[in-house]
Amino acid sequence: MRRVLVQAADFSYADEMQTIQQACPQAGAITSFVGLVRDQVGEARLSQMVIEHYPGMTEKALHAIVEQANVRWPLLGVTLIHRTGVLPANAQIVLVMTASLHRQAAFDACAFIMDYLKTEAPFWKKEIGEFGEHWVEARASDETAKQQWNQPQ
Amino acid sequence: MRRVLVQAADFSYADEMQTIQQACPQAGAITSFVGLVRDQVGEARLSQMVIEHYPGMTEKALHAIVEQANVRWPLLGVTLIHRTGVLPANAQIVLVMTASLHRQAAFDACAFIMDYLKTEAPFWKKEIGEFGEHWVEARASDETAKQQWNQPQ
Amino acid sequence: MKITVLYFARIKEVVNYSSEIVELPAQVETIIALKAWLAKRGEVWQQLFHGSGVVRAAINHALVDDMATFEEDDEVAFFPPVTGG
Amino acid sequence: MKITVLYFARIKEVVNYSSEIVELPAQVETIIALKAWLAKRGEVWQQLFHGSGVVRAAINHALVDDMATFEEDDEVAFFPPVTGG
Repeated sequence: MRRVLVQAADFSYADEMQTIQQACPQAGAITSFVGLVRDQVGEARLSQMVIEHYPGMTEKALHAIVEQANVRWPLLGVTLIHRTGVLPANAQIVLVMTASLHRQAAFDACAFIMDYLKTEAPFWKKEIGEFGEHWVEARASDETAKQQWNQPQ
Repeated sequence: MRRVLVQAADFSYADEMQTIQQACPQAGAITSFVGLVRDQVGEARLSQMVIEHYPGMTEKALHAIVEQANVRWPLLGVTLIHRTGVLPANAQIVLVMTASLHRQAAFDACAFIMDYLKTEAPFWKKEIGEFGEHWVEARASDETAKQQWNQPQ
Repeated sequence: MKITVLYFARIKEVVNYSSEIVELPAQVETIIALKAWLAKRGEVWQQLFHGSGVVRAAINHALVDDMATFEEDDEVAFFPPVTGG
Repeated sequence: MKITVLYFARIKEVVNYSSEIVELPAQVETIIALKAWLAKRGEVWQQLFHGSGVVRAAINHALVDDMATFEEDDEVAFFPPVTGG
């Protein structure tokens, strides 16, 4: 089971968990990640986050990342949902769920998908708040995190 | 926020996600793990899993593991729920949720808690199915996984 | 000295006890001495503590190794390696 | 040759275009040549492509580096390092 969605609407954590559990009755382990809009940037209050993306490329990039994860680990199911548009503070941005027989594959694949998404999927965040508005800068640590998957284990 | 429960009742993934999100408005990342009763053992169908534990010690062990995770990583919240008693195939066994500002701490703390729980918390599983019944054997790989947290990073 | 001994999981089924209060001779005050003392109860106990299976121990809810010592009224538990999660 | 060029995020705001169709001279067929050609449009474009900020490129939805080549009717996109998740 592979479920990849790019959408403005919020996702239901409970529904997605039920979907992946029902699709993967052999799963012994499901790891999930939820990325959220923080309500502060430093000391200043954030009111909104705008997420822009590159329609067409985004979907291809996400499918390619999920495909790589499936090649690397014995996954029974993957769900990947990323929201776009204008989101309020504390809103959910991204959901990754990986189901496997055992926990190690589920944990590693979930972290891998997030590390690649952070550096290869064409999304851009703008933060709006007491500080005015600014585009979020890419973090060098995200590139480093991705590189670590290419080192000999 | 720390929420540690040992209970026979099932847990609601949605409720727990809402609880940790509301308790940690600054969280940018929440990693979760759900352990499930597999419906097969090898080729044979599993009908029930019985989880025995050591009341009193179990709670202490789980709190100690969560405390260690809090010392190692800047966590905003942790939820840890483990069920006991008789569970059917596909039932949820364990839930770990870790909330942090950034994803690396949330991922590492969640995996750490599971690795320590697997080797230090006094739970024992018995599988019942077409194959008869047997106690689950401890896996050497779980001990190895725990040891890796003690190596220099 | 008098202590409480608990047994869990496969070990509980093997010895057919879940808990008991035992009165120990003076020199039995470590886990390893307690194992040796219990092993003398018969074939099943001998197999359990001197066989190939791993038996873990806790004193008052804390995991301990064979050389750990306990005191009057302590709670000692024996169980197989844990398999939760 | 004729290609479509897209701009995203901060870059879209700086150049004030989200997309355009451009007719290129024959020798402009790599990302680096396209950057140099666009940079000649003026100060803002010069700053964008020859300043200190990183500009990433994609051809037909695939991330590419500066030496990548494109063809007639391809879709080329310029954007800052991505920040999703």
